[in-house]
Amino acid sequence: MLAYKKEFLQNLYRTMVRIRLFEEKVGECFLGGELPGFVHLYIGEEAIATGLLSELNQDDYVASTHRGHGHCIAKGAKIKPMMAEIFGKSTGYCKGKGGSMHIADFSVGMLGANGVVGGGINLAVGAALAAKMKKSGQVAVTFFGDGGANRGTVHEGMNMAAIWKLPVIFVCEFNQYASTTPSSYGTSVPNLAVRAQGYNMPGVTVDGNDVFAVNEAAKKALEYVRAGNGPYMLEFKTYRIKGHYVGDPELYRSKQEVQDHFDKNDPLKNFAKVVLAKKWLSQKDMDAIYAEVAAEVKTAVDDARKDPYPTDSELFNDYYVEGGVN
Amino acid sequence: MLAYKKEFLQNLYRTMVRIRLFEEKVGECFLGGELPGFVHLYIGEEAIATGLLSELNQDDYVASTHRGHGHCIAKGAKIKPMMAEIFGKSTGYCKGKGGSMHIADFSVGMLGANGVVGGGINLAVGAALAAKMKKSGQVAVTFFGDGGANRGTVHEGMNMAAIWKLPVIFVCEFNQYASTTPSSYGTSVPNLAVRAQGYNMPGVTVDGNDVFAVNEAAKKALEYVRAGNGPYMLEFKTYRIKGHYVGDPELYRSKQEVQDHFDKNDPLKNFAKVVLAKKWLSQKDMDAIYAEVAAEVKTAVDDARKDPYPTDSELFNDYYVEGGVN
Amino acid sequence: MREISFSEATLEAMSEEMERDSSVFVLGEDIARQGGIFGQFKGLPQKFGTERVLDTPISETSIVGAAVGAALAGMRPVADMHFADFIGVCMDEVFNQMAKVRFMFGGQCKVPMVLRAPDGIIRSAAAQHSQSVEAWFMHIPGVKVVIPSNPADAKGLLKAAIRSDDPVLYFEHKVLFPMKGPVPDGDHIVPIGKANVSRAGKDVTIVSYSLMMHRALEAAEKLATEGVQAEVIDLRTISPIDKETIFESVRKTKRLVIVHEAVKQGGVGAEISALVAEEMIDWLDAPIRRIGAPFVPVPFSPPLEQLVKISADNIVKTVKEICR
Amino acid sequence: MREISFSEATLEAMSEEMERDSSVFVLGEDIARQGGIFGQFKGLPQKFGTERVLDTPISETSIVGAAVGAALAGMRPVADMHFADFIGVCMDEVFNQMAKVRFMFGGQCKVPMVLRAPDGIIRSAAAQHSQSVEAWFMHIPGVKVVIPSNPADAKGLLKAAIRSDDPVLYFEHKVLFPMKGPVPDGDHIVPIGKANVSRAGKDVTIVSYSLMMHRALEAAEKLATEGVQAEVIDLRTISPIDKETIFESVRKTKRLVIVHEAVKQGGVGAEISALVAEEMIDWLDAPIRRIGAPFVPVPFSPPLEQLVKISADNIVKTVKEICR
Ligand SMILES: Cc1ncc(C[n+]2csc(CCOP(=O)(O)OP(=O)(O)O)c2C)c(N)n1
Ligand SMILES: Cc1ncc(C[n+]2csc(CCOP(=O)(O)OP(=O)(O)O)c2C)c(N)n1
Ligand SMILES: [Mg+2]
Ligand SMILES: [Mg+2]
Repeated sequence: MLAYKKEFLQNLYRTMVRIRLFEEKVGECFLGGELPGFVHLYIGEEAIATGLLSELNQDDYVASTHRGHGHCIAKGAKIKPMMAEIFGKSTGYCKGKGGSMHIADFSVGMLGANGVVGGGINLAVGAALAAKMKKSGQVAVTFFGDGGANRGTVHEGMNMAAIWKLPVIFVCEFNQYASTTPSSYGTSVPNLAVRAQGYNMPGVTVDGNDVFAVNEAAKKALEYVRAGNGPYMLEFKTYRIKGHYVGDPELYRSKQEVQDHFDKNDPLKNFAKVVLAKKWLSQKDMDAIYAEVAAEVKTAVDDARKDPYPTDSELFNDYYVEGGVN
Repeated sequence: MLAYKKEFLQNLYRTMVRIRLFEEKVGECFLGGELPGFVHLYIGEEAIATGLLSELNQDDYVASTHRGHGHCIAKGAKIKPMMAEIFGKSTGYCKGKGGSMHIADFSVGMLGANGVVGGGINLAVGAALAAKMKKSGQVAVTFFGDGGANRGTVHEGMNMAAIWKLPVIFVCEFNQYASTTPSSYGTSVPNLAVRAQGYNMPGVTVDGNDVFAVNEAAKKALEYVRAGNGPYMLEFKTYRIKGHYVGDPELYRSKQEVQDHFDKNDPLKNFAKVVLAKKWLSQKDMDAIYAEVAAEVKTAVDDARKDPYPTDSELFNDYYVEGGVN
Repeated sequence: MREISFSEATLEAMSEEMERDSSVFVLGEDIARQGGIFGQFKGLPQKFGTERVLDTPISETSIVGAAVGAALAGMRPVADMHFADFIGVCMDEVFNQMAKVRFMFGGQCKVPMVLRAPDGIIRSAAAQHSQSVEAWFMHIPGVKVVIPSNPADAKGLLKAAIRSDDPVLYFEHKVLFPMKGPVPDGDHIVPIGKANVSRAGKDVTIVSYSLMMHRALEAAEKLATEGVQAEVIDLRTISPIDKETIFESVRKTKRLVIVHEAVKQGGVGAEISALVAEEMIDWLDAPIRRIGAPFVPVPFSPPLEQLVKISADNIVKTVKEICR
Repeated sequence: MREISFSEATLEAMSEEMERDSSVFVLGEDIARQGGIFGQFKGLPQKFGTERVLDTPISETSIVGAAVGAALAGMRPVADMHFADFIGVCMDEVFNQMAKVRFMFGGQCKVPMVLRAPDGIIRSAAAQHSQSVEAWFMHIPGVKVVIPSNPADAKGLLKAAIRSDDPVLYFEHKVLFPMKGPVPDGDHIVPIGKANVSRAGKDVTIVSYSLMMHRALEAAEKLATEGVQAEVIDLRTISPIDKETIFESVRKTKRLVIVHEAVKQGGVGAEISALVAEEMIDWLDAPIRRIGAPFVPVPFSPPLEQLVKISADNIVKTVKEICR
């Protein structure tokens, strides 16, 4: 393992904790009946977004999934307007029009969560095409699950990106389940990275619960992609610690299975184990970050609660640029 | 190479010649302005349908493509109602409602050509699912081109067939072009069989201009599939000797390229070379078949020309089973 | 009559038809392990085995394509769309295969399949999980489209759809699933293509379907207290449309309002209105009014979502405008 | 004025806009090597290079999805659908991404893209290559839909669509491509959302668009010889609809016929009729008549295909029925 700058490690930890606490709070608020819509939490998968997106520039693009809060945070979105959006408030990133499943922050290249499984794949391909045409040096990263991997549009996007050598990284978050369906049932291969061969692109399977492994893989992939070699596929093995959505009765798996994973392979615990053992960070360092983030999340919720809902007159805003509603 | 029964060899030759002469006649009639719609000829690819479908039972299923005449003939459809259909006559397989791109003969399990590239893939998957549910022992074969391979629905169908271990053979007819687009441009890998790995199914690349190689590969695939092992992918390398459609100016390739292929690797010439060298068939045997088929094709056209068009009253027939048109 | 929920009613239909005919089976995402995302398939795998109750990958084009293929090979599949919003993913399979193969192939085959699609606005599910797109399918020759509003029709139409040798789209509003209502015992079938006069009246005809039927009936109650007797027609099938039932009512009431949750522009209401304007215009004493959502995607935030939903009061107001 | 073909007119539009704005590019199947399946992109790669004129694999979801993504990243893509019949393949991308992202994301982005889709019946292309599906898209909030009938509008609307910051569907009838007509020199723009009165008249209003405009104008000629002066309106844009132009005409003529090639049920004609039945009913002196294809897939055999096509005589007959 390489040596890391302390600041980098602190940032990794801050991002992972920010996602974890943000998501815990969202879950809490949802169960408390405060949130409209439905929410899919990223808990247990923090190492992926964090280890990977920490290597991107602000103007690089990310196209996300229905489980998008973590991607948003790791790409640099602020949690205040995120929380406000999830509350449906006019101060949210999408002014309350999108909610959890359509959260986006274009100012940091985050092209949105997506309510359609697989819907983000080709947005990233297109953004990468734009980057290539503009010779801007930007890259695009797109996420999909072990379930989403079986959508046809993923196949189309990977082939298209490959023939045009587009700067895009296809990231599979293999968290073992697609809603209630275990990937061992619905997905014909144990390691989806094998599919990369079908498009003549590199594909590697990496431990997605180890932020350092993710980060190393990300750096390699980015080097390859930024050099103009074309797309790259990263498959991260991980586990969805929470239900598919908040409120999921989780009848398709045992509590024991979840607890075991949480005890043995939670990405935050994994991180702590390494940095403490190597003395890269102290418990005190980590506690300070944790406390700071907890306060930040609390403020975000407090504010979101107080923020105003959009007024009726906002319904037809942010819609056609040039008007045209009958 | 194995030894073949003479009758089998005669049948192979008869089928290949039947396809070739049928298609030549269709091309002629089209250029003569006799045919409505547009037609895609199978000339140059005869060895694939012939070598493969000769191994199927009558009740096995085939789902075809826009280039479906050859599949139809090799599956056992009669050329008279085929020709009539292509002429748009009421004596055609689809009573003139389908034409070349929707030619079908359900009595021999031929579930139709398809005007949508990739449209037939999942029809075959579904037919195979039905066969499995009914434990009928039937298999389904579906064709797609090197261009069609890039459609998402192919990906979805292959994964689904794999997880359910369905008795279906996915056949890629790699004829180097998707309309005007060379496969080397639009398809990210030189051998599409590599994609089979992504679904945990066997996938082999075979010389599609050699009917014996096709036949051997087909037997292996069928044995595997009929034994309940799940789907199988066959990729046949071939070449489209004629234009994408009759009338194609073929600006995307040189006449020389086509002529070279025709001289060196035409599946009919290849067949003749082998059977004559091995003395499996004599030139006389082959000439007799050729003459017989030529007469058969001539009759089919003569009849099709004379057959009646559907009458106006037929428009709403063969439509809703239970009525319901306003 | 016993009362059961809409979702139980669909379950009974599935169960009875699967028992009756071994070629009936169901496939879709989260059907077997979850019992359907709205519980509408609960218990079926226990009863019929996971060979006939199939969880699928997230592969909508394969779900519908394979259902068509299985139908061609003699089965009677019922496919589930999870959310009607995802039907765009397999629109080609619906539009170019399911709807057309029988005709294109000159009647050599039939496609006895049902595609179930839960639709409508529910609890701020936002722009991609709240849509009603039934109107697209009335513009597609070759399919039939049903859309029940209550448990009895849910059961009867689903049974009819499963038994039909034609391909049927079955839209079911997500908000209806838990709603209870009387359902006849026994082999209850509601014929495809027949509308129902849910409430008789003489002053105005309100045509609706699905969840909006409940708003329409509420509106009719309110109107009755003000002396306006609304006749309320539940279309139940939107393709083919039961013109006669509508025309008969309009002959009597001379006023027509059509209500649906989908956006007004290009919706089912346009077709109904046009049919009447074409064949019944001389009977009308007032403009034909349509009530549908404003032309905008469904917003997430609850107060905004409220603005695109139709209330009984909207209907009352519109009816009064044309009953002056 | 100089006369050029419809297809040349679209080529001029593409060329001029690509010259004007380096962020405009085009992608689709057989665009570069073939110049488009109807020759409508011929010469563009020679002029602008294959970096801006992209042949794609047969991957419609990627074509539209990537166009949306490129638009989000600052480009102005023009995507080609090959045949409108294949738009079902990428319906989800059109419906759930292209149409909605700007709204869902609260206006953080815009989607300045055009999706071109050649539609309509041509030469026995049969059920999967002859369709007109524009009506679906007028039911989708978030997109605009244009559909020119002649070379001048083809050019002007395409230029407007490319310059529009909103996503636009551009339907072009396959039979129109070789048709010639006058096209103004210079930077000719036809505004989106404005219908055109193509022929003035006082006895009846015929509303149409695309190829059927030619049948409508022929019909108007014939009617004129019999003393009926038809006003013929070319919608040009079907979403948003230019109600005012239609209403103004109906106020004068008091009679309305709508003509389109798509099946009548659930078509654009229903919406036009319903708008008039809603807001203008008192002006009418006759039923509103719609002329569209019978509700059946397009058959292959020429004599059958003929039965689903609309002729000038059909229109004449219908007009006479309501002008008695
Ligand atoms: C096209 C489409 N089909 C189905 C759904 C419903 N759905 C939402 S999330 C989900 C499971 C996704 O599983 P996976 O891709 O593994 O992502 P994960 O939830 O595990 O992060 C399903 C089936 C959808 N949103 N879009
Ligand atoms: C979904 C879809 N997209 C595009 C087309 C137009 N099209 C018809 S055939 C063809 C090329 C097919 O190439 P390939 O799959 O290699 O088959 P081949 O013609 O070479 O046999 C195209 C693009 C279509 N019919 N369907
Ligand atoms: Mg998953
Ligand atoms: Mg090919």
